[in-house]
Amino acid sequence: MPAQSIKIAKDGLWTNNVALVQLLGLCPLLAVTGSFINGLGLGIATLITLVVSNSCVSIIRHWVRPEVRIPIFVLIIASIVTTIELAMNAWFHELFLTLGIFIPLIVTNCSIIARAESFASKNSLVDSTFDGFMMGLGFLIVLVILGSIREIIGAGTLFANAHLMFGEQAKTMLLSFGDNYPGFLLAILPPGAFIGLGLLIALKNHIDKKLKQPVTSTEATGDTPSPAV
Amino acid sequence: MWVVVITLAIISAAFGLLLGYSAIRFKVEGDPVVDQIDALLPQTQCGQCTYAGCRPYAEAIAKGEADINQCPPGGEAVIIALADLLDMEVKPLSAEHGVEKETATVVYIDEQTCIGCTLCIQACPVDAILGAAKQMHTVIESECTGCNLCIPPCPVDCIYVKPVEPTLQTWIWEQPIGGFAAPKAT
Amino acid sequence: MLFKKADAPYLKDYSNVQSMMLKVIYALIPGSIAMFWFFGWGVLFNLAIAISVCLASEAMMLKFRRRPVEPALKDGSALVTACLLALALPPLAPWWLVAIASLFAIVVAKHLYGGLGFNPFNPAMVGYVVVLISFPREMTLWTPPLGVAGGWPSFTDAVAIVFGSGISTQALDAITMATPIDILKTHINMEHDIEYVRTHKVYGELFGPVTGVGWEWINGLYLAGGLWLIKQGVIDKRIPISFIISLVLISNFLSVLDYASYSSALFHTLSGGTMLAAFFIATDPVTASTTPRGRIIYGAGIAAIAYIIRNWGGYPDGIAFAVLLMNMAAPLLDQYTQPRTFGKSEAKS
Amino acid sequence: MNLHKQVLTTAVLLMIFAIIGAGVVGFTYENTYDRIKRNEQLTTLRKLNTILSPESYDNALLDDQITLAKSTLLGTTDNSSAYLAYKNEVPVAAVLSPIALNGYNGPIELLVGINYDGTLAGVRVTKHRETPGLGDVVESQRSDWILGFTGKSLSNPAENKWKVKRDGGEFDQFTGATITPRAVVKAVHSALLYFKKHRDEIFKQKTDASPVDKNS
Amino acid sequence: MTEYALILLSTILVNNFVLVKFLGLCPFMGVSRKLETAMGMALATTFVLTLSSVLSYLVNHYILAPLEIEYMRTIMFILVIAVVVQFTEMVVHKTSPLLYNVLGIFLPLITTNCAVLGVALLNVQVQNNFIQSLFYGFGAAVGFSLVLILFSAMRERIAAADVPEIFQGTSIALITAGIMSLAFMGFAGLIKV
Amino acid sequence: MLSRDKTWVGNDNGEHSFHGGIKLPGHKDLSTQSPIADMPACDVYTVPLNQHIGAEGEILVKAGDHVLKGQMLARPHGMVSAAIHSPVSGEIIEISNHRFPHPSGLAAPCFVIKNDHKDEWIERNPVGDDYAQLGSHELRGLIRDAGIVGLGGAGFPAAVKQTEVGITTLIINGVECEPYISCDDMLMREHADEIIAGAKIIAQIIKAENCVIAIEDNKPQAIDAVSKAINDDDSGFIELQVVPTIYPSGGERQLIKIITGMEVPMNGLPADIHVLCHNVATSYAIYNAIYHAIPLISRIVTITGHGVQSPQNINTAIGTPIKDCIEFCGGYRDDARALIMGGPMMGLTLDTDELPVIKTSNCLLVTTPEDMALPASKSHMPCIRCGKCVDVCPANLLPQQLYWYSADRDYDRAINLNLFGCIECGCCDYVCPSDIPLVQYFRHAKSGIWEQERERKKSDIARQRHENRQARQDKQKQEREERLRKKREALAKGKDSHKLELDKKKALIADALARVKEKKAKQPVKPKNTENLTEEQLEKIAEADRRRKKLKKERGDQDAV
Ligand SMILES: Cc1cc2nc3c(=O)[nH]c(=O)nc-3n(C[C@H](O)[C@H](O)[C@H](O)COP(=O)(O)O)c2cc1C
Ligand SMILES: Cc1cc2nc3c(=O)[nH]c(=O)nc-3n(C[C@H](O)[C@H](O)[C@H](O)COP(=O)(O)O)c2cc1C
Ligand SMILES: Cc1cc2nc3c(=O)[nH]c(=O)nc-3n(C[C@H](O)[C@H](O)[C@H](O)COP(=O)(O)O)c2cc1C
Ligand SMILES: Cc1cc2nc3c(=O)[nH]c(=O)nc-3n(C[C@H](O)[C@H](O)[C@H](O)CO)c2cc1C
Ligand code: SF4
Ligand code: SF4
Ligand code: SF4
Ligand code: SF4
Ligand code: FES
Repeated sequence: MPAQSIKIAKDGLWTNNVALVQLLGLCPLLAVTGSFINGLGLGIATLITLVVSNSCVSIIRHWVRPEVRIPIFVLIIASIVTTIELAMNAWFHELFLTLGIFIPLIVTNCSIIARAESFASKNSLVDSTFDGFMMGLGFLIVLVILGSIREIIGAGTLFANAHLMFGEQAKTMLLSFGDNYPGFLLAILPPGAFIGLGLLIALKNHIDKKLKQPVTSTEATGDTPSPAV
Repeated sequence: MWVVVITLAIISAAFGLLLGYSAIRFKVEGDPVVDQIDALLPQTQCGQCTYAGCRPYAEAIAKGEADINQCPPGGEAVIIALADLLDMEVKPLSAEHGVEKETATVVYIDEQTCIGCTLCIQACPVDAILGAAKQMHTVIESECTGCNLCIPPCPVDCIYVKPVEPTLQTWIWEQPIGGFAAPKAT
Repeated sequence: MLFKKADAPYLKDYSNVQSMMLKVIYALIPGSIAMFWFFGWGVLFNLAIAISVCLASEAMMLKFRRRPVEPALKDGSALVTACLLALALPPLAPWWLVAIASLFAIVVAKHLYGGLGFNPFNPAMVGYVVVLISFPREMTLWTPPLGVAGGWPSFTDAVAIVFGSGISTQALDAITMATPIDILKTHINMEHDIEYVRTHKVYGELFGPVTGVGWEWINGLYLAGGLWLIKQGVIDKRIPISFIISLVLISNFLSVLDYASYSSALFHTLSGGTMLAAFFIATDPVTASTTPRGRIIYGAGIAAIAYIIRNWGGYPDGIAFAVLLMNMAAPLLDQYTQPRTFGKSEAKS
Repeated sequence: MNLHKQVLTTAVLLMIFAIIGAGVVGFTYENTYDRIKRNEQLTTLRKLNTILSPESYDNALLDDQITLAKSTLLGTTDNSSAYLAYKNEVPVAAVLSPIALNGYNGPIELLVGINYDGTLAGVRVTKHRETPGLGDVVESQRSDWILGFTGKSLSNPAENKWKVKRDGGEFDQFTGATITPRAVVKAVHSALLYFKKHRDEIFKQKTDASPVDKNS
Repeated sequence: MTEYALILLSTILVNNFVLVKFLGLCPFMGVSRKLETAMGMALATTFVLTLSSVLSYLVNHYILAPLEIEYMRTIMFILVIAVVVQFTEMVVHKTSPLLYNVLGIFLPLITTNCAVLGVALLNVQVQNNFIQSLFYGFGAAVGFSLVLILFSAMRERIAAADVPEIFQGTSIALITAGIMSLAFMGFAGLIKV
Repeated sequence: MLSRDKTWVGNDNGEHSFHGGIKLPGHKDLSTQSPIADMPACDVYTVPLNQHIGAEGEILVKAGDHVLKGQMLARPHGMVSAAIHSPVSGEIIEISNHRFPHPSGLAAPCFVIKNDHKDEWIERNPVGDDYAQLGSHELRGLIRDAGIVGLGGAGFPAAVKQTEVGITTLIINGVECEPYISCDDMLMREHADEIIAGAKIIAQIIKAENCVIAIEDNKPQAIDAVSKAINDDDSGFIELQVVPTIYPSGGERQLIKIITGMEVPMNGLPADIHVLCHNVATSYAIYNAIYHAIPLISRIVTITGHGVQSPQNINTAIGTPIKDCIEFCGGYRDDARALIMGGPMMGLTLDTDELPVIKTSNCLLVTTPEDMALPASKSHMPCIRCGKCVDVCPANLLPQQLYWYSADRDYDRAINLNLFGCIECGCCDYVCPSDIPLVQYFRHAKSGIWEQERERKKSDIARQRHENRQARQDKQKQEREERLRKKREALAKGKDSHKLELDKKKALIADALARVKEKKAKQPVKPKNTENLTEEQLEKIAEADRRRKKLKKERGDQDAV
């Protein structure tokens, strides 16, 4: 069991990361990562949706018929998202305003339905829930990293508007890197989002390569080619 | 709230009927993808992909159970062709399934040692070995796929691997180097 | 007797990449001298900064990619990129802006794709557009040309502006001005007509008989350089010809329709970066379409988009965007404008 | 028969999930409705309060919203809304929403608060498409330029000084971006003119102010 | 007439769904490796996007608005879209295997293309009427198709380029998309509305 | 058919009737200073069995046989094939694999003939002017038996090309557009009448209505000679057409376009547009075959380049060592760098001169740095997509795109870009500023595609055989089950005999094994066919052996358990 959990965790956070490897959920990923706080907000919303939807789908997995599978999954996800949307509008109104159209669009965040299809509909409740959490967390981390990078480069600040989520006292969190920083607008404009994610993926590839190198070399020496049987 | 529930219930029931009906009305059987995949596989039937032959592997790929990088005889070329067909990312040959041969090989039977036990004939998936019981056996080189499946069963170890020599007809012009200075990752 | 082995054919003509690139540089010289004459020291600073940053980053990227540095540096492509970028940027652009543009051009637009020959987008234009959208304020720092409103700043002023930050907004305002195309567009969008701008007490001075003061010289000399390049066989004549003809046709059509708010064809062909683009930028072989018909469409496409952006868009001169947009279309153009192969019937496969 | 059953199960299945989904959402909606309404009002109020200090009036600003017909001085081509502020039933100020038409990239929407005496209580840009980094300096988040209007009136500065400096007026422009401030200055000036012309009408409207449809 | 032309211009170029509005990115990245498949996807999306734009208008106008349950918009829209897509897929699969070969595999993917829901929601937000919705949906689809096809032709070319190893694949594709979006910024301000 | 009025004038503007092409320096004077010399006899000739396109002939002689000059050594085998004749009288020393001028550098069967210097001809029965009485079929038979293949470069059996399929125009190709080569030029100067006679024979075979001899305008003497011969000829249907000097106007397709204005379909043959094209030397060879019953046992070869002491054209027997030819021309100069068979555009560098002259050897070019600089290193710059190659490609292809996809081995796309329309002329290569060996990429891609095609065919066969086998096995299994069932039934009645039989079998096998082991122990099995293997291959085989052993051990262990 723990082995399975470790695999799920590793998959979600790294090897099969929704944003960096599967390239799903890109629209919100690129659109709202203009700042740290936006990324965090959407990340949390997506995480919750993923967890809940994965568990729901897992529960009902034995009952759905193939011809209505997608409509039912979509219905479930849409209900969850709308509920979250309403809740957010009620309790984090300003954040809700900044995230705009992307909250309802969590519904079509491909990663959610992809997880429902490929994992939750085949696995137990516990595994599915955990998978949803890990996938969501992986997504959230990327959102936050991309948001921070874009905010720092683009505006020269970090944690701007933190009060939208953490209340007034969070205004003190604001970090500013020099008042004269002209702001490299590219980073917060659409092209910057694409390029930023492209660079993040390259970074991941680089790390993977570095991690792999020693492993393969020991493999090569330790393993004799298996006989052709 | 009840308005919502009722509206949605009505609409979804209607949709459900529609889909349920069309699922029956527009039912389709068969999957041409398997044939397309099978056509790309080298038909060595060696089983290195862990399936019982090329076609079973093709079926497994079509179902999404097997990855596209498990066929060592096909090597990079087959992986690329499959990735192309299925619109997937090209990936390197999975090491656990074996390595791609650099040169094509066939086997030959040392005629002096062969005792004519027919075990190799039974092993050969493509009927490339000729011979009758207790007579010396020969490999029809042009039919041999080089799967080496006949080697282990031979009780007297008289089957050997040899590379296929190029002829004037099968020889290939060398690819120049340069420009694409680093050959693309395989 | 050596019995060397090689692949046929063994005869080669004399052309090589390096000499092509050098010829492009030579052809740029008259135009850039004119730019220096009219816009002052800033032009030279731009060139110096862009060249050093481009070459340095080219060398750095080659090192990172473990490729031989020397031959690639010698091929001169980074030099061409640097010069074209420098000549497109405003003369009083701060040094860091030029450096960022150069870095983007070489590192992102060129080497992430594999260096010379592989980049789908024109590196110089990517560099230009990146700084244009990121630092629009600095991108408007054009000096008034020689002979207008006191002309260009002195050497020390120019150094102060380009390399220091110690100049006040007021002072900066006094020595900078938008380019004629930009001014015309903004005013026409405010429903003033061309006549109003040309006789305006501040802006009027910027305009000569045909176009902005100095610009006709600059464009004329680029045109001359370009013609020489065609003669030398460095560039293909289809792109510049279709570019210029399309621009003339479109602008002439509109200016005949509405003389008051659309400038003449002559104005458009001799303003801004038109000639530089027609002969040096649109013709970048790597990023342009390579089929004969594709090149004609490519040139015409750049002209049309550039004209639209010039007249109605949000950015001053649309050429950089137009080039990038057509770069995007080039692979598709190449695919669908394949010439009829000898012995093939016209029907497409 | 079997087929019928299959079709029916499909329908029922989808229906069940629809009912559950709708139930959950409907329930949430009903329980958050009030809170959301309050949030939205608060948001608008907060925006208005950046222009008019909350101490300067005592009425419920949001309830005293009126509709103004289209006007060239306001740059509007449709009805626009205005909020009226009173203290002890005495008119204090009005917040208009004019539009500056000649922005660099299109219209710039403004909120202009004008005290009853014709001085400016404050100006804010609510919506614009000016170039980021250049024209967007008119946003209060980006620079204090827009705050410079506070306290100005038709006579302060003089009529011919209601221009940007480049045009010989009193208001700063930004290097490389004269269009945007020019447009804003012009729009604010026109709004003052409008107010001067229609002040009494505006404040008279209060009584027959119709509740404004949120969705329109 | 000009109104509709402007809607088209705006959705195709100035506010391109993919490069400017960030909608429909997953299929944009996912099915652009080959020009042929990209064209299939473009065709399928154009069909679904236009249809769902119109349908969502109808649903909104004749069901949600009269019953005052606009907050169920997302659920209703997505349900309609999913069903339409599923239904189309089944019909195409049965009736025209040829067309299914071209479009079939993409249809299910389209349900989760946020451009489809996006266009439905934006339609309501900008209060388009029926014809406007039609144009809006169609324009968005054409914009999507345009960049998808251009992008896939570029990717085919880049696939053979000497891209540094760690940038190969999706990384360089995203950077390319970034530069494309940079180029599309040139259209900004063309339509001043 | 023939557009006579459209005498096509080439001018310096590069205007010509096919797309592209390049102007090249001629260097023909080098070898046209002296008349064609006869190469003296040598001692040993190596005549490859396969010097043409098509199947190898069927060998008629064996080692040790004595053969006469002109005796057939191999006869055509199958439709597209060519006969081989002995160039001298003497003894066949061996028939074995030798290297001969071929890009692969592979060895292939050759007749090695020791000259007895008697110069004894086999009996000949020339047809002479009587050929006019013979039918096309007989004439073709004579040409086929004379082993005549196209001498213009490809070596396609001439008789096969001359089938009567409504051909109206015969083009005799005396263009010789490649630099340095002058064998056709000299041939036309010295044997114009014979060429015309040959052309008339061909024309009769294919029943052609027109015959055009095409010569480039840089060969005035050949033009004079040929026009004189045409004037002397009374039939009057042969005409001369001078074409401008532009490479590759001698290419069949380009020449046909120039002369008739028609394009040979890309995947078709000249016959599809009713044209047949032969080289002047082919025509001359046909003349010799009909009038003198001389099969194709010699040809004119240009020995040229600054690397050879006295460049000239020589008439030499097929099978003559190249080394001897060069020596006959005074040998190499000190600064000679490379030996090319063929011209500088389409020729083949040889890594030794100990190879024979073959039917398609029109030129032996010995280069010095003065002639051309062969690339120092194999690497080249990336393609900058300048499009110069597009402008010169006579096939109107997009070489840069072909290169892009060929290098990436994206064969489908290369085929779509009409890779197979490329005639490998090398024009693109010549102009490419990045010095990309484009033609080499295309050749590689083409042979790669053929290889893929072969593999696909092979895998189709394998699939078929596998399926057959499975079907058979299924059937057998059923039958076996049936039998077993019956047996079981029988066994149920009385069991014993069967088991006994089985034991016997086992014993037999054990016996055999023991015998083999014994034998093995005495003299280890020597695998055959393992000579000539590279280290790597040996290593692989050894590895397989090791693996096998290991496996067997494992199995043995298991058995023991
Ligand atoms: C990319 C770009 C964006 C611009 N955006 C604006 C803008 O948003 N607002 C503005 O007033 N001017 C903008 N301008 C500047 C105008 O084009 C014009 O140069 C300037 O407003 C004229 O001002 P001046 O009178 O100070 O020279 C922009 C210029 C560029 C190059
Ligand atoms: C594979 C192949 C098949 C050919 N088949 C025929 C044929 O059937 N009939 C014919 O008249 N010529 C045939 N040809 C001859 C060509 O048309 C052409 O004359 C010959 O290849 C020499 O041309 P080249 O030196 O320009 O390559 C064939 C050539 C090749 C290479
Ligand atoms: C690029 C190219 C150039 C050629 N140049 C000549 C030439 O100059 N003279 C010639 O006789 N054949 C030339 N050929 C060969 C002809 O295409 C053609 O094969 C030949 O004329 C057919 O005659 P044959 O069957 O007698 O060889 C050339 C072929 C190619 C592909
Ligand atoms: C005629 C010609 C035009 C060129 N134009 C450009 C250009 O506009 N921008 C640029 O970055 N490089 C240009 N180059 C240089 C070079 O081709 C370019 O850097 C490549 O895109 C790098 O791969 C040009 C080169 C030539 C020969
Ligand atoms: S590994 Fe390849 S060749 Fe072998 S059986 Fe599997 S698919 Fe066939
Ligand atoms: S002969 Fe042996 S190696 Fe060849 S196909 Fe048959 S089993 Fe495979
Ligand atoms: S000539 Fe060479 S560099 Fe130019 S396009 Fe052709 S292959 Fe590329
Ligand atoms: S070698 Fe092929 S591609 Fe190159 S010019 Fe000749 S025909 Fe064209
Ligand atoms: S998140 Fe938008 S399409 Fe996937």
